[in-house]
This record gives sequence, C-alpha cells and structure tokens, in this order.
Amino acid sequence: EPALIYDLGGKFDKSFNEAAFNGAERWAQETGGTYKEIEMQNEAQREQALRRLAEAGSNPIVTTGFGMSDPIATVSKDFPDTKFVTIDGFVDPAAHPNVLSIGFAEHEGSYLVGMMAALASKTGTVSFVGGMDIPLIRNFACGYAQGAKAANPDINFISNMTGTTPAAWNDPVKGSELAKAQKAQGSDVIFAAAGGTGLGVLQAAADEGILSIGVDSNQNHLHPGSVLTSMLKRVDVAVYNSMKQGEALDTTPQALNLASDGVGYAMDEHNAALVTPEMQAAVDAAAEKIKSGELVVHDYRTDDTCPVATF
Amino acid sequence: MGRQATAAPFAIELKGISKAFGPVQANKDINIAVPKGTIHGIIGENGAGKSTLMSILYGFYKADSGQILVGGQPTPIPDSQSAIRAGIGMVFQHFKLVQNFTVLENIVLGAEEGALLNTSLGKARQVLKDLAQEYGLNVDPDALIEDLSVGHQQRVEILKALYRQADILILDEPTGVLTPDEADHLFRILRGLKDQGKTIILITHKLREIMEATDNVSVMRRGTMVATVKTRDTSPEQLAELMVGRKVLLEVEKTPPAPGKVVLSVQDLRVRDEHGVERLKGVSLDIRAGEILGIAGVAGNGQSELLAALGGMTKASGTITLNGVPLPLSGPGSDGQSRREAGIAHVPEDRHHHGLILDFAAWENVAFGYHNDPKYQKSALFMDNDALRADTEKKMATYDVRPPIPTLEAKNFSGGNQQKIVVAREVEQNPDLLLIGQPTRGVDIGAIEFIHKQIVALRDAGKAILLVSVELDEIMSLSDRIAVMFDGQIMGMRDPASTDERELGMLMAGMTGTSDAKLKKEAY
Amino acid sequence: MDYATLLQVLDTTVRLATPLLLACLAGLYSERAGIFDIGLEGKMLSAAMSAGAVAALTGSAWAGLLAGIGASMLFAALHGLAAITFRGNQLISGVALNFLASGLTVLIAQAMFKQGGRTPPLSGDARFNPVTLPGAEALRDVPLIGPLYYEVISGHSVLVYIAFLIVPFTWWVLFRTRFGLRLRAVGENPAAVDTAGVSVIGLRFAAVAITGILCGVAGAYMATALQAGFGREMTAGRGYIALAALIFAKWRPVAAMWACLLFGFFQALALRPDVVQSVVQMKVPVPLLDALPYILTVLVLAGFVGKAIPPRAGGQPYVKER
Amino acid sequence: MDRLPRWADLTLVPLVSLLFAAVISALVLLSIGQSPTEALKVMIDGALGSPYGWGYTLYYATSFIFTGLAVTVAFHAGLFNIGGEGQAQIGGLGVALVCLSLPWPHWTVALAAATAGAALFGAAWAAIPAYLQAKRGSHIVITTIMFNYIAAALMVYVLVDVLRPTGQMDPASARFPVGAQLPALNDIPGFSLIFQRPVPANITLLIALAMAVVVWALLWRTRLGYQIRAFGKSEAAAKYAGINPVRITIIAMLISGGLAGMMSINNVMGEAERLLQNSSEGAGFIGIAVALMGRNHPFGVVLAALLFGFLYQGGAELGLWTSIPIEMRIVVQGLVILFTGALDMMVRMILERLFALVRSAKAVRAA
Ligand SMILES: Nc1ncnc2c1ncn2[C@@H]1O[C@H](COP(=O)(O)OP(=O)(O)OP(=O)(O)O)[C@@H](O)[C@H]1O
Ligand SMILES: Nc1ncnc2c1ncn2[C@@H]1O[C@H](COP(=O)(O)OP(=O)(O)OP(=O)(O)O)[C@@H](O)[C@H]1O
Ligand SMILES: [Mg+2]
Ligand SMILES: [Mg+2]
Repeated sequence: EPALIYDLGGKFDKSFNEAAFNGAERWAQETGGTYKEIEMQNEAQREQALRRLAEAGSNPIVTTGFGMSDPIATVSKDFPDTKFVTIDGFVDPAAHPNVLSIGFAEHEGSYLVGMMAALASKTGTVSFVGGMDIPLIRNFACGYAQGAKAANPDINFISNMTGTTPAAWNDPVKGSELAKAQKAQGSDVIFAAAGGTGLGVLQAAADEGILSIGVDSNQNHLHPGSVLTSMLKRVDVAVYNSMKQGEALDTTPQALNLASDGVGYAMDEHNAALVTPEMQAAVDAAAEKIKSGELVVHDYRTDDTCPVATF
Repeated sequence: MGRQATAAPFAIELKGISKAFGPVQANKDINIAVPKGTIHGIIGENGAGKSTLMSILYGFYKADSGQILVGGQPTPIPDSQSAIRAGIGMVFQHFKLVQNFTVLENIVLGAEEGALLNTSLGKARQVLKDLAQEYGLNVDPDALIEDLSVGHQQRVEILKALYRQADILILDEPTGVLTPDEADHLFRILRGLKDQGKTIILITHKLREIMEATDNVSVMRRGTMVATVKTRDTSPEQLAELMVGRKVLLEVEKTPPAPGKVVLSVQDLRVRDEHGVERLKGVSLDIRAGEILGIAGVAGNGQSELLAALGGMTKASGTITLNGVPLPLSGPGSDGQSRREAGIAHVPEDRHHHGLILDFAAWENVAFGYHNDPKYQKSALFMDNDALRADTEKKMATYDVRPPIPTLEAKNFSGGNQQKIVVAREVEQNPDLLLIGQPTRGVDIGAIEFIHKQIVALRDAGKAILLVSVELDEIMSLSDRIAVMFDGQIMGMRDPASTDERELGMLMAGMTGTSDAKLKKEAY
Repeated sequence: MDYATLLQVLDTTVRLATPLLLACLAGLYSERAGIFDIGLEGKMLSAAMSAGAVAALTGSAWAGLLAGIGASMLFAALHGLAAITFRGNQLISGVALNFLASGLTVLIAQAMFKQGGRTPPLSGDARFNPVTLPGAEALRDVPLIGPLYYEVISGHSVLVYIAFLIVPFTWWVLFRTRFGLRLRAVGENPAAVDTAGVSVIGLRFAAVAITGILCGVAGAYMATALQAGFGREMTAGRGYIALAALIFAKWRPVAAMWACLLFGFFQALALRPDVVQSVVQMKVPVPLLDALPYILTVLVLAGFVGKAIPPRAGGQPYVKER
Repeated sequence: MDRLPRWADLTLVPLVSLLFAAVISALVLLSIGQSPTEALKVMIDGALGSPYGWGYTLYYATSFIFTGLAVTVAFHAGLFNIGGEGQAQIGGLGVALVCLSLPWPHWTVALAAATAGAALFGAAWAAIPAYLQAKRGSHIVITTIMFNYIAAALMVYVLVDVLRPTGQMDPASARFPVGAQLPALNDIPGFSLIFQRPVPANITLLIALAMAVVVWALLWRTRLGYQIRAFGKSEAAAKYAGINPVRITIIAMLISGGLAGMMSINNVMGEAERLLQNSSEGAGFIGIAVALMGRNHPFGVVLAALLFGFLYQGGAELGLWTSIPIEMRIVVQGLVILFTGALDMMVRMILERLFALVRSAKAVRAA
C-alpha cells in the first residue's frame, strides 16, 4: 500500500498539495487501491511520519515539498526495502538508492504564463507573489519575468515574496495584502506561486477587479473571469506515476518539463473569455520552441541569477 | 418604599440566627431586639461574631438559620439590596468605597435613578447638600475617595446610607481609625440621627463609648449572645466580665525598669510610600537596654512605617544605630535578613500577611526569616529539617501552642496560637532589640496575658523593646516610656505613671499643648 | 515613500487594526469588570470558525456573524463559569480555553467540510464586502484628502465601521451610564458594589458576555471580511496583541483605538518589507518586522511608555466567605 | 462543609479532573462522528502497544518532564511561566551552537557542553521577562507570551540567515557531527533488550528523571527552595523575612527557563540531530498542563509527563490511522488544563459533597 505525505500548506491548498492529492485519487480510482495520507503540521513531525509509515509497511512513500528530502535521507537508511519519493526535493541517488527525486522545470511553465500576462496587461505592469523565498520559487518568478519581457520588452515587473519559512505557504492575509499593494503599484496581472497564500492573492485580485494567475493545480475555477490561467505543475502526474509503479519504483531522478508535459498552462471554460486566440497562439508557438530546444528559458537554480529581474 | 410607622416597638429583631464558616461557628442561635429610635451597642472580644451578625442583618452574608424582623414584619434579607429596601444601612469596619471614584459616584452607585448617570448625579448633589446641612456631614462631592482622610471617608459611608434613606444604621467599629476628637464629632452626628428617629446599632471595643453613647448594650462571646442590658444599669467592669466570661485582670505585673545603655538610636528617620508621600517625617528616638518604649497613636500615623523601616521592610532615610553601629537604611544591608543578623527581631503587626506563610507547616514557619541561621543547616546546600522540627516541638511546648503539631499548616491554628508561634520564633532568638507590633490583636485574654509576660521577661533580661499598639490600655500597662505618634511625627514622650488617656488622646489627635489646643491638621 | 504608498499602507492598517480593536474593546469590558481574559485569542478563533462555517453553509455573512458571536459567547460563558462562579484562576482558564479553541476549531471544521480543518472559500453574500462611502467617488480627485477618503476611509466592510463606532459608544457606556459606573466599580472594588445592593456576579457575567459578543464580531470579521473563510490558527496571536494594546491604552476606549491602529500599522509594515526598506534605506530582516508588535508590547509592559495601573480588583475572584 | 482529606486532595482531585477531561473528550469525538473507544484503542496500541510506541511515548515524556518542571519551579515562586515554548526553542539554539562549534570527540563531552548551552540559552530567554516582572512589574504571563513570538521570529532569522548551510532550502541548521550524537535507548545496554530498533527516546530521559529529583531537593531541602516557596506563597511575608523579591523572581525564572531550555537536548540533540524551526513542538505549553496535573510536584510532573507523552504519541497515531485530526490532542490538553487549573474548585466541591454524603451515611449506620 502506498502512502502520501503532504507538506505544510495542507492537503486542500487548492494548489501544490491538492495536485498531489488529485494524482493519488486518480490512482486509487483507476486501480481500486487504497493509500495512507498524512498532513504535516510542523517541521519536527516529518521524521516520525516517515518512520511510522515505513514501520507500518507503506511502500512507496510519496512526499511533497523539499522539506522532506533531509528527513528522507535519514530514514531511508533504516528502511532499505522501502521506496521513498521526494517531489520538489533532492536526495543523492548514489547514497540512497531507494529514494526517487522528482523535480520540475517550473521556469518553462512560468515563461508561458508570463507571456500571457504581458499580453493581457493593459497597464504595462505585471507582478508576482511568491511563497517562501527560496531558489525554487525564484525560479518561478524568473521564468515568469522572462516570458513577460519576451511578449512585451517594455513590461514593468514587480515581485514580492511572502516570507522565509514554510509558514509563507499558508498566509492568505499577507497574500491578499501583497496583491493589493501590487495593484496600487499598477499591476493588473498577478501570478501567485505561493501555495495556500496564493488563495488570498487570487481572492484579492478578484475583489479588486484585476487578473491573477494560479499555480500548480488548475485554479481557473476559483474565480471565473478573474483567473487568467494557471501554471500547471503536474505534481498529480508525478504522484500518480509513482504510485502506479508501486514497490518496483524506478528511482532514477526525474526532471519533468514542458516536453514531458510535466508543466504547462490551463485553459478551460472559466478563462476562455479572458484568453484571446492571438494570445493563445503566441503562447503555444513559444511552447513548441521550448519543447524543440530552440528556445531555452534560463533556470534560476543553475547560477542563482535571473537575466531579467533581481529579487 | 412601603414602610409605615407601625406601632412596633422594635426596629429590628433577630431570632435564632446561626452562621458557620466551614468549621468555625461564628454565630450560634442569636436573639436580639433593638427598640426604635435608640442607639444599641454591641460588644465582644475579637472573633466573637459581631461583624458576622451585622453582615447577616445587612444581607452581606446569608445566615444558616434564623429569622429577621424589621419593624415587626418578618423580612427575608438574602442580599444587600433587600436590606437597603428594608431601610437598613451599614458602615463597615473596612470601608466599601471605590477609591478612584468621586464622592458623588460612590454615593449614587447602586442607587441610580434611571439608566443614565446625569440625572442621578444631579439629584445626589442636591440631596448631599441638604444632608450636609442637616447633620453637619460636610464633604466635597467631587473629591476622589483616595484623596480623602479616613474620617471623611467614613462620612461618605454614612452619607451613602442616609442617601438610601436608611432608618436603621449599623456602624462596625467606627472609631477604631478615628482620633478621640473625630470620634466625639461622630457621636454628635449619631445623636442627631437618633433625635430624627433613626435607630443605630454600634459595634465597638471601647467600653467608654458604650457607656457614653448607647441606650442598650448586647454582649457577645464566642458566637453567642450572652446578655442584653440597659446601659444605665450596667458598669464597664460588669461588661468586661460578661465579654470574657470571667473576672479580668487588665493590669500587667511588672517590676520597675532598670534601663541600661542605649541599644537603638534613631535620628531623623523618614519614609516615603510608593506614591511619594512622606509617611514618616523625621522621627528621632532612643531605646535603652531593659526598657519597653511604647508607641501610641491612631492607626495610620506612621507607626507601621516606623516598624517597617526598622525591620528592613522598606527603604528609609536618616540614621539608625544599633549598639552604636550604624545600619544602612537603603541598598545592600538594609533588608530584613541583615536586621536579623544585627540582632533585631520583629513581631509584625499583621501576622497573616507578614509574620507567617499560612500555607507552610508550623515547623517551616519557625524558620521563617531565620532560614539562613546556621543552626538550621545540615550542610552548605541543605537545610536541616529534622532539627527544625525538633526545635518547633520544643517551642510549641514552651509557649503552649495548641494543638502542638509541628506539621500542621499555620492557617489551621487559631489567631491566638498563630500569634504564639510568631512570638516564640522572634523572642527565642534572644535579640538585642525586639520590634513588636499589635502583639495581642485578635488574641484572647489568656494568650494576651502570656504574651505580655514574655515581653516583660525579655525586658527584664536586659533587652530593648519597641512596642507599637493601637490599644491605649496595652501601651499604658506595658510601656516604660510612651511616645505618641501623629502624622508621621513623634508628638511627645510621656511617662506612663504621670500621664492619662486624656493627655495621650490629645497628642494622638495632633494637639501638642494641653492648654492651648492647637490643631496641626484639619481635624474632624 | 510616496503618498500613494502611504495611503496603501494606511488602508491595510485600518483593515488589520479592526480585529485588534474589536478584541481590545472586548477585553476592555471584561477587565474593567475585574476579570482578566487572555482567552480573547481563543474566542476570536472559535468565532472565526463558526462564522466561516455558517456563512459557507447558508451563504449569508450575517448568519455567519451571528454564529461567530454565539460560539464566542459559549467560550465566554465557560470563562465566566471558571472565573466567576467557581472562582478559578483567570489566567489558567484563559490559557485552557485558548487551547480548546485551537483544537476544537480544526476538529469541527474538518468534521464538517473535510478540507484539512479549513472552511470552504466564501464569495458573494457569504462575505462582508467592501462598501463605498457616500461621496467617495465624487471626492476622489480632490487633492490630498480625496484619495485619503477614497482609499483609506471608504471601501471597507461594514464591520470595520461598526468596530470604530463602538469606540465612542463604549466611552459613553462606561462614563455616562449606570451600567458603566457599576462595571467600573466592580473592577475596582467588588465589595463596594455588593454592599450597594448590586450583584457582583451578574455584572461580571454581563461584562464577560459583552466580551464574548465583541470577540465574536472580531472573529467573524477575520473569516468573512478580511479573509474568505476560516483557516487553522488564523487569528495568529491577535488576541494577545489586543491585550497588549489594552494595557498600552490604560483600559480607555479612545486610547485603545489609537493603540490598535498603531499595532495595525506595524502589522501593515511587516507585510511591506519593500516599503520599510526604502524608508530606512537598509535591508530590514522580515522576522524583525514580524516581531515588532511583540517587541513593542514588551516595551509597553515594561512601563517605558508610561505606567499602566490595571483595575484594582482585576484577576482576583470575589470571595465573600471562605 | 468539611474540607477534603489531604490524600484525596492530592490524588482524587487530579484523577477526577482527568476523568472530566476524558468524558468531555469522548463527547467531542462522538459529536464529530468518531468512536471514542476506537480512538482510545488506537492511542493505546500506538503509544503503548509496542517498543516502537513506547520509544515515542518516552521521548515525548522526556521533553514534558523538563517543561513541566520548568513551569513547576516558576509556579512555586508564584510566577506563571507561559514562555516555556520560547525558552525551549532558544535552548535549542544553544544546543545547536554547541554541537556545531567543535568536532566533539565523544558524546559524553558534547552532552555536558550542550546541556550547559541549552540551560544557559533557555535561562537567558527567561531573564528579560523575569527582570521586567521583578523590577518593573510587567505581568510575566503576557511578557512570556510575547517572548514566545519573539523567539519564533528570532529562530526564523537565525535558521534562514545564519545557520542554514548554503544550498539548503529548508530553514534548518546543518546536521550535527557524529561526535555530538546521543545514544538512543536502543543503544544503551539493558534498554536495548526492550528497544531493538531505533527509537527517538534517548539518554536524555535519564537526565530528565535526575532533574526531577534535583528539583524536588531544591524546592524542599534547600534554603533557596525554601525562599522560592515562601516568596511564592506570600510576597509581602517574604519581604518581611528579608527574602529579596527581585533576586528570587529572577533566580526562579532562570532555573525555570534553564529547565525549559534543557528539553532541547532531547529533541534537538537526541532526536533531530539538527536544529529545526519550531523544534519544541508545543512542549513548552504542554508543560503547563503537566505541571498542573502533577500538582506542581516533581514526582507528579513525571507521572503527568508520562500521561501526556502517551496522549501526544497516541494523538499522533490518531492523526495517522484514523480520520480524527491530530488537533484532538490539543483539545484534550486544553480540557486537562481547564479542569485541573481553573475548575479545580468545582471538582473539589463535588468531591466534598460526596465525602459528606459518605460520612453522613456512616454516621447513620453507626447510630
Ligand atoms: N469570611 C469569613 N470566612 C471565614 N471565617 C470568617 C469569615 N469572617 C469571619 N470569620 C470567622 O468568624 C468568626 C467571627 O468573626 P467576626 O468577624 O464576626 O468577629 P468580630 O466579633 O467582628 O471580631 P472583631 O472584633 O475582630 O471584628 C471568627 O472566628 C472569624 O475568624
Ligand atoms: N478568615 C478566615 N478564613 C478561614 N478561617 C478562618 C478565618 N479566620 C479565622 N479562621 C479560622 O477560624 C478558627 C478560629 O479563629 P479565631 O481567630 O476566631 O480564633 P479564636 O476562636 O479567637 O481562637 P483564639 O482565642 O485561640 O485566638 C481558626 O481555625 C482560624 O484558622
Ligand atoms: Mg468585626
Ligand atoms: Mg480570635
């Protein structure tokens, strides 16, 4: 029986963790299997949760969030027969053969929604609200800024991070205040890559009558007519695949990107009216170029810099 | 208010009132009847149950059983509201005033007219003016209570009752905090009220007041009502005997003093309270070995501060020397520990708040203040609890503390026995100087005798003793010299053999010369 | 910092000061009556959860508000039972009720909605939406005060205006009515109230009930106006900051408003490190900004901002006979 | 009405309070559609049913002994220290700094140094509220709450900007060197017979038990303890006796903070082996419940800590294997504090009635 551990934002953050939940549900529905799940409440709990699940025979144990990788590195040694998955995190596969690390090319997806933001903006200013200030989130911001600049070289870009701890994933009040502040500075499209905090951003954007962009899951339905699109990070696919492979899980590290459909953007009836065919055509064209390798989006994490923005 | 002047001869009748506080039976089957338009005195030892009885009448406590009749009608008084409605007003021993409210606000509290304050305050102001004229009860309606003298606060309490149109006024030890002169003024007011047809119940310890002011007097002893007599048919001696249940010998047997060298010398001692008000305004005195110096005075005139400063409980300025060695009055070395090390023992005025830790066992209390004493230490780190318990057993035997159980918590001893524990602890230290405040407050006659003997014995052993008491009798009978304090100063030094209560009373009221009586402070 | 940014920060200040103000006034009634209440936090939290849940179920923010008040009053009643009836330790009772609220809210929200202890997101009439004050649009272009009126004063939910109106109302109740006189008296000297023929217990329960109502509004505001639903621990220590503001204000209503605005301003600044940075011209660690209200509270308590003397009978149960 | 006999006051009152808390917890569970008996079974199974469960129960109990003792010492001085949480976290910082500063040759040396570091840092964090209480009369309850928040913010700063190794994303310190790793119970001869697999409970348990004895001796056998207790019972009387209120307030709070800080050897050094955000996991608050439940006596504290260790581990198991949220344990904790700390009069009154009934029944039979 597989197990799934959600990170601090909580299972129903409508974003990152909820994507994981959706993947697990899909697996459960398709196979009729059951899985164990735990939501993390604080940092110190992580190891106990891992141990307890491993002790009880769960396999594989899928976890979301980079915070799990260090505890996994410790626990996996005590349970060599159990497979662990760290989504968004990284554990050295040479030293820990039973751990699978799954990463995403967030900059590629963000590039696409950044283009769309710039094309939709009437004020010429677009903005970004990040969760915890870490390279991972800066990578979102950097990809977004690159896309926006590509679509409109004169675009003005604003970025704010919510905080420096995991609490930043779950602070909707701050999210909405940051959104309001960005609106006051002229922004009319806000991309939130901030877990539960993003809900506050999307809410504020809807309240203030400007556009927002969701993240990880498809968040278009949260405020129809206000969410321009969502940058999809297919955590659900990662979870689904891991569970499907079961105990025979292949632990070669994975990097899911646009080409492998690991990231993308969401179109549905909720945002159909917001996205013009021209916008979609421009974005799709860029997507093709990225997939083919013709266009390379800079990955912030490779050198901790961003060519078009500073944080 | 539906009270009509019926022909009932009694304003108040209490029938079979009983009340217990836990194990303490404070009132046992009390019967008393107070005729209308009289002043009725109630006397009894501390703890006899006087305050409890009156609190029941005022609805503050609920009686366990018994009946109250007001104007001949059975009237249940479950709360103070009912008492007020029945025309009863009470001035408590400890005033029930809101300190940071004005006089006016205190008066209308609970007797407001309507939900808004404006009308109530306006009306009260008018009524107050009338009452002031009628009875000579002047107070500034807009003054804050905390700025008023005790005497004025008491007036506010009386005004509160009158404002509520009380026909029956209860006063619980109203003169304990007053100078003789203020007390005289109070009694003039009470007589005025009586002439208006009001009924007054007066609790007091002072037989003189009973004899002068009351029409009838009831005597309580250990929770029971032992007698009610017409005042003009009785005498102070008879009342005292009724109070304690046997003939009382109030004189203390002691030999003439043999004063030696000066043990304590105090020069220009000054103390300020936390509000910066000077409570001790330059006190100077000497106490010699083998001498008891008594400090007389109305409570609140600096005696407590004097004891606190000498005992190291409060900061002070000036100089004090003990056996010629100066002691610091503030900073390091001015605390209670240093004083004890220097040879000063201290029986505090308030045994509950200072002298004892009520939740500690008796044996732990015997070390209190002397916990650093080498004789109670087993090693550098640990205390010798066994030695302490043994010591306690010995002291309990010598001082006849009952029950003689060292492990019993202090709160479970009666007041007199608690006091014996404190006195034993301090006297047995064999100090050079003993500070002793209100040594017999709330203590019964037997214990008083014992404690007085200890004090005299210590004096005869050549020690110096500073005695503070509000009981003039106690001061007069124990002291070798008497200093009278008023308003933070010593008004005069008197020899007990050549003075009397009248002269001391004048000094206590701030009047220095007996011939040209000059008020130092606005008196009553 | 330009004017527009300042207005934006002030706008945030008003929003964030509102729950503090409501809780602070709530504490004022209780403490003026002599009952210490460190359980403001828990009452707000329980109210937030109930308001969020009921608003989600009924689609009505007003129904949510009522439910919030109800839940908060339940906790207030418990505090009253412990502190007034059974003369228990008021601090411990407050601490216990905070724990209880912290756990129960998540438990109930999870049982009801199965969304990880959250209530479902609210929209439309299930939230208290901003109201535009009369003339805001018209005055918008008047220099200086126009934007001030439009951005900072207008455009909040009705609960914000209610909260600020309660300030003068509280002043009036406290100092101009019979109830206020008795309330203040019972916090200073309950024996005086008792012997004046007024029920100490009744008064104190009334005060605690008002505390419950106001905390209820504060919690409901959190869940149905400031945010769109209840989330775990969403009050985030506001109850304690409100207490600090109360001490800062020396238990006076108008001063309480200023104190809450000050603390709200600090919270608003913590949301805008960029603004702080541009004003002080150096990088300020965000945790320091976050901790600022707490640090200020300690300074206030230490008396560096003037000595605060609490109601004299505060924190002690009224015991007539033992 | 007669007072309760002492033995009843010491044993029956906490037990009945606990019973009340348990009954209400059961009602809460029923009202959210869960079975209390099932929940209890899961808790007992998970916390006591296996060496694994015991390993966690004892691990948590160890932390709670420290924080419970911390609250106890302060309580005897009449101070309500709600700041155990912050003091424990700062104590953790002390542990981390010690452990990371040197390549420790052996865990015994590291343990001694880390214990000192933990106690020192915890005490330092309690010192400011203590000073403010003693010198400026700032209410210690509120200042210690504020210091919990300030400690949390400080830890964020330290973990994010100071102690976080470059390249690491989560706010945590580096792992401690091998020489600073404590033996878990499964590494200790004797215990290893029971605990054959790695458990988090570690050598710190023995230190905690030793501290309970030390605190007992301190309070009831030394002069300092005498002064602390006297001061706690009556500040006015303490002043009369020449017991310096400022000194006792500060010393008692330093000891209290030091004890709270020392819990960090258990979780930071003994278990996580690196410093994490929110490392104390609420143990500082649980210390309040433990102290109240243990009637502020070290031996009571040890028993209550075991009980809460059980509740905490059992509660975690609930969160794991049932759909009952882990917050259930906070509810139980709140109920225990409520009944033992605030409604104790109610419990006592009920018991007094019962005793009176029994007594009168006996009297009737005797007559
Ligand atoms: N609130 C109370 N709780 C418990 N016991 C009380 C209470 N009030 C009084 N007592 C006890 O009841 C008894 C009678 O007390 P009461 O105050 O009526 O005496 P009193 O005659 O007024 O004494 P005093 O002359 O000292 O004023 C005493 O034993 C006293 O200790
Ligand atoms: N306020 C009070 N609350 C509770 N118990 C009290 C109170 N006052 C007195 N007691 C208890 O009531 C009992 C009698 O106290 P009280 O001071 O009246 O003694 P007493 O009858 O005058 O005896 P003694 O003559 O030995 O002083 C004692 O056990 C005392 O502890
Ligand atoms: Mg009396
Ligand atoms: Mg007595």
